[in-house]
Amino acid sequence: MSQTVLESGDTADTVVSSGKYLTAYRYMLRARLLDDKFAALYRAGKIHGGVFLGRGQEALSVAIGLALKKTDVFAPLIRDAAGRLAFGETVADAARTYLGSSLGPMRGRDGNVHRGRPRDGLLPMISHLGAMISVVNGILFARRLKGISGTVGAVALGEGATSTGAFHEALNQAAVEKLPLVLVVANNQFAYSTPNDRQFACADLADKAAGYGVESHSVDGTDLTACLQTLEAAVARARAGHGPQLVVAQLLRLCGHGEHDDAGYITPQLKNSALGRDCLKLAEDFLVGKKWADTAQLAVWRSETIREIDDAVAPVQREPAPDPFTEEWQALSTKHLNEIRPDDFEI
Amino acid sequence: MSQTVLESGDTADTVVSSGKYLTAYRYMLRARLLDDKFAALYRAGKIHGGVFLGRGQEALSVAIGLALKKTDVFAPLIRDAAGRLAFGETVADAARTYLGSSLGPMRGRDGNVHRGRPRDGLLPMISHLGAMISVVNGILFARRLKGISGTVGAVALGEGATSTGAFHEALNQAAVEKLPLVLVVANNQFAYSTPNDRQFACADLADKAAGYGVESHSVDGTDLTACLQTLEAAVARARAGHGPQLVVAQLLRLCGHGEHDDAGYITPQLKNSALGRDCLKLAEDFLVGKKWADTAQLAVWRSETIREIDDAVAPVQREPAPDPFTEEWQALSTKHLNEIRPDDFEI
Amino acid sequence: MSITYLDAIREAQAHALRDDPRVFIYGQDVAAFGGAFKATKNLAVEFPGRVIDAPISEDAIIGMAVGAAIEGLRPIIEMQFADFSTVGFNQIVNQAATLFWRTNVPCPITVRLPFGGTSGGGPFHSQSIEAIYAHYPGLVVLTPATVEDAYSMLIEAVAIDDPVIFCEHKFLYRHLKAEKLPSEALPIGKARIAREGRDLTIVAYSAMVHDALEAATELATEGWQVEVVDLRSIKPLDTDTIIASVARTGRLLCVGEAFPWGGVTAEVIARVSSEGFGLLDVPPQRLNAKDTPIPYHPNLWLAHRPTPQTVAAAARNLLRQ
Amino acid sequence: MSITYLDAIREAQAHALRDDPRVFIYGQDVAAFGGAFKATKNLAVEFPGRVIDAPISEDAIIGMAVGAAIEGLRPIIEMQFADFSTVGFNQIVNQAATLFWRTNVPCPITVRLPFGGTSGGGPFHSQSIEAIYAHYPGLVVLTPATVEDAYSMLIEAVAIDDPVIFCEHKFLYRHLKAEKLPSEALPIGKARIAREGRDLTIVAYSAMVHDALEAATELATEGWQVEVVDLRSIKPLDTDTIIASVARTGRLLCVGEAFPWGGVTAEVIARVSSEGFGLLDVPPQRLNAKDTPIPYHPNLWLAHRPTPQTVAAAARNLLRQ
Ligand SMILES: Cc1ncc(C[n+]2csc(CCOP(=O)(O)OP(=O)(O)O)c2C)c(N)n1
Ligand SMILES: Cc1ncc(C[n+]2csc(CCOP(=O)(O)OP(=O)(O)O)c2C)c(N)n1
Ligand SMILES: [Mg+2]
Ligand SMILES: [Mg+2]
Repeated sequence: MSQTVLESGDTADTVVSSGKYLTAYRYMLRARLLDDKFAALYRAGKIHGGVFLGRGQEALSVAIGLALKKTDVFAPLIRDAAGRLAFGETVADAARTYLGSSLGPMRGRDGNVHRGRPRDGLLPMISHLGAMISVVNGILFARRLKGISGTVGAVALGEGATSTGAFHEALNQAAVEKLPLVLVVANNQFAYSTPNDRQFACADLADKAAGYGVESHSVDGTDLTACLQTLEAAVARARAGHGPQLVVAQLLRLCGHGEHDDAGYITPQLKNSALGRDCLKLAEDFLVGKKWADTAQLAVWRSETIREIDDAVAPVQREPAPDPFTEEWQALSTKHLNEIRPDDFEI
Repeated sequence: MSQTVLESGDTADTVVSSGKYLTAYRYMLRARLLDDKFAALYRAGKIHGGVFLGRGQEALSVAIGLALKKTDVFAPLIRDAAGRLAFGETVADAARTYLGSSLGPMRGRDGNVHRGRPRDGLLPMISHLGAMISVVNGILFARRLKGISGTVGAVALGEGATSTGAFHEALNQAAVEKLPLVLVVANNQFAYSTPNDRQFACADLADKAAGYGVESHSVDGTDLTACLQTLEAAVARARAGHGPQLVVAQLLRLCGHGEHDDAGYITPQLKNSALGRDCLKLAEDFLVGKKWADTAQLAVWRSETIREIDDAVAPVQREPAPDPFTEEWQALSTKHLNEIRPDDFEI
Repeated sequence: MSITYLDAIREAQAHALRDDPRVFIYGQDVAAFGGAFKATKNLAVEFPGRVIDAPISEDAIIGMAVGAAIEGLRPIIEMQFADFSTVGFNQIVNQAATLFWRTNVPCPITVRLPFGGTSGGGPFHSQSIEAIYAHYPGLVVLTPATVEDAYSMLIEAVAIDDPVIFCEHKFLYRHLKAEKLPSEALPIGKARIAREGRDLTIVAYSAMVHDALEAATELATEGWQVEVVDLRSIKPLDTDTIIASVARTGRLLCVGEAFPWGGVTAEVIARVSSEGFGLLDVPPQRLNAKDTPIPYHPNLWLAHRPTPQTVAAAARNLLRQ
Repeated sequence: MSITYLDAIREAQAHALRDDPRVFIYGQDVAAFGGAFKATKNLAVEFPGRVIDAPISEDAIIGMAVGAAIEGLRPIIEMQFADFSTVGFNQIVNQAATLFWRTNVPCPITVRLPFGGTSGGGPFHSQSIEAIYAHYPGLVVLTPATVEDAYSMLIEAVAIDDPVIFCEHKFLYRHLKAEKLPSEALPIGKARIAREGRDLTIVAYSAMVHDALEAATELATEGWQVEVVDLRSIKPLDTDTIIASVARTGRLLCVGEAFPWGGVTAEVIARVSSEGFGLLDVPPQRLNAKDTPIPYHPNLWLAHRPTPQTVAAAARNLLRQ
């Protein structure tokens, strides 16, 4: 199988239009500020359980969301606020899930990053890493059986998740079925605290592609232009019938695994390396350098976005919590097959 | 990672001595005739459950067994009668397990190909494909922790088993730990009835090696010389500290998946192709060509071996079956932690 | 004409494929080969493109089914042996079983598990692991004991909007025969009185129903009238029918082929003890397999699981109290 | 000085590493980072080379432990959450649990499962799945409820020659404190009378022991003397101690945090009903979590599982009969 390796470079900006770049930047900014908002709510004790952010990974994530059509399928992971927004998730859906609102898509039943709307092509992850890939395969497979063509399914993954059996079985399955799957691995150098040298031994995760018979793409995950181009290319290849595409991005997460984690295991050297550059900051520099925006404009966008987010989150905080007494405690959709045991009545 | 690709060729015979070749041939012959014996017992209704043979795979299998030292570890699979014998398994152990003798290593508790002696480095497979690899990793890892060096662990696998999550997790684990693992994949073109194009999409399974950061070796599994050389090289690389070695052999199984299966799904073309050549027959031709044996000698060896096997199996057939009344029905080695429930007493 | 339990399973799938274009079959060797047990024989020819061979990837097989279900299809998955479903366990109990509850999107998949003991199967081709699935919320777990139920329950399983674990007993595949396929059936969730009696209730499911019936026949020659309840579905469990039977007999024996800790027999006894305590004239009893892996040798295998003889012996113990 | 349940688990591992050169720890983030819950904090420094980070490969993690055990070592495996052990399920129930029975070679591995509900954990970080392990032959399944037991039972678990599933409750990690570590302990397999009483027996395990004790305290103000049995080990299950308690009280409530179908409460009720039927003055009862995935929002979460209030209410129901 051929490998399509795109690299970020000086000529990149000739391909991505200012409009597209700006759109991407605005989603990145919104994702970053939404993450900040959740971090603040977490510190204020307003969120039960963990908060997981995508700081430093917005360029890659937004590129996934923007490369997809609304009729495509997207299975984001814990660091994909940007890709979710770009794919169409609302700030309210995110906030409702973190806050457990009964009006959210998960109705307080599931929380934080475990959110989505399967019928709209946005899959709500289960926690078990790697488990969503074969589910996306199934959707793509079903569309083909139904005679629907042109759908692409994108799945986001951390490099740690490539060690799971689920990853392997699903990527192989997609390759055998030649499904239009785009598997995007954000190699942020750590899985929780575990560095890459304790996770895998290959020189580059993109080296895995040949072993599955799929095409691969490597990209600098801090470079928005490169990410936009690479994801666009990968999605286009998948859509054109070239089978699964493995995209591997190099970057660093600029936060803890969750907000409870100070990421003390990330060395200053690494933080100060090229990997540790902040993609949002780089994008802003690029915008200014290109004169597509000046710093005043950036400041306006930022404060506008903060207001937008505050406006979207504030009413969610007043929304009703789920009520255990009116809750339907039924795991099956077929009502009469649910067991109602004596214990279940209020005692 | 570098790839070491050995190919069978005209110069091969310069390396393998006649003594070694003859030893290998005699094990192959014994394995073939032992398989024939089990097939006959199966047809005679003397064996409960399935019978799984290694016809056509003896050259590869014997090469594994011969490349290992007695202090090494070997996890054979269902088609490894030859490798087992070469590694030191007795005909009696094989017969006792197939016949469920209470004197065998599995004492009638497990049967057919599920046999071994873990303390002697011969692991008894569980049925779940791919599951033995990480167990071998554990033994190698433990030896290193204990300060024992020089051990190699070999695991046999079919190409179908490369689709399991267990294969992936374990090979990656071995690579991360740089363990002296030799993973030998017999690509016999089918997993039960499933052809390769429904099992994987890579050009060659050896292409998987780079994605794990391990070395690989490809070999013609019908060519005994090539198999002996390749396995020797792979085991030597592992023993010398070069980490896991992936060996991929091309061949065809010359029998059904089990003796209940007529393998109607294997086309005549494939049977008549180079892959379908019988490694035992090729080895005999080679011996005769080299004048290391003549056809009379081959006939003597064959009848001698048949007698040997009959002599070893006949007494096993008279051995006591396990007795449910004296059987210790205890799954735990810590006696007092086994639950003895009222049901367990004879009623 | 005579139809086996295995034929019934094949016919039910043919029926589902014929009736509903959303149905497809996915599993190892199910296509041209017709499956390890021939339960999908010829279906690939009859329904081209809808009976599909899978790689040896149980996790991905179930995940793929869930995705197809999200997309509105109704996959039937064949596991080659129930024992191998442990490798796809996570996708079953955490992906398929939680989908509806989490997202309100139903997950109509049917996972066929050829299960249960046959002589010579050994520890990894004999297991009865229905309990690990019934334990998790979000799954329907079926255990048909007859040719008729194998047929009608599989058709209903595919039609249900929820994930169904369909446990089909390998021993029954060829041993059980019927004259014709049924046109009517009890709905899923209802147990069946397989034999009426007034002295003792034996609750059983799958192959053990036949061992219970055989025991009942033997006990009849001794003057006892034993009622046999065939659970059919172990989740949901038809507590009402069980309790109504115990109300008639006052005595309860629950028989299962699975490992003894937890499981169906524990659940049945616990429910009857809690909800029908006053109906019991003597302590309820269980009979399970032994608490070891399942042995290969037929001598051990026969001693490991309940048999008509041990069921009858346990029943006699209860009847004499 | 005050020692938490989590400290006790760390100390027990330090003790095992110190005492026995065959012990090592393997799991995700257990080395320099000290584990997701800090249960192995500083152990990698104290015991260089013996506390090892694993890739995200639960199947291979367990397989590796089994291999090391064959070679005579005594691995302690940390699963990051019990919920993720479903991915390593096959190696636990089919590889580790069958090794001794098949080969006569023991398999001394300890698998630590941080389990049980905490508010905000949601469906995949809250599960209590002890029953799926107890169901299979060949495993010891432990559920310590106190700081003392967390310490002594973990030390004993590592010393046992069989695979142990060590269920440590995440809610207890930091909530439970003791003055000092114990020097003596009940052996594994023995239940403990956590509180004496003569009116009702509540059988519980792990975190639910504390809910039961709280309920007992509340009921004491109403004049009831409730006995609380802490199972400690759910397999083996100390039926004798439970039955002896029921012999004193005549009433039985069994409480568990797990899903309701099957599991510990079913097994306990089934055993007492079969073996101690005559001792029961009123029908035995169970209280479990609800039969849905475990909810994220604290309101739902609290309603999903038993609480001291619902335990007390269920107890009152029994006491008033
Ligand atoms: C099967 C499984 N094992 C363990 C975990 C616990 N866990 C959650 S996130 C994580 C690290 C993931 O690392 P990576 O895939 O690199 O993604 P990142 O967090 O770096 O984005 C782990 C181990 C899990 N979710 N699933
Ligand atoms: C996890 C798992 N799934 C399914 C099976 C059933 N099964 C046994 S052998 C086999 C085919 C194996 O094919 P391959 O690995 O190519 O080995 P070969 O038989 O060709 O030597 C299958 C599917 C199994 N043993 N384990
Ligand atoms: Mg990472
Ligand atoms: Mg094969």
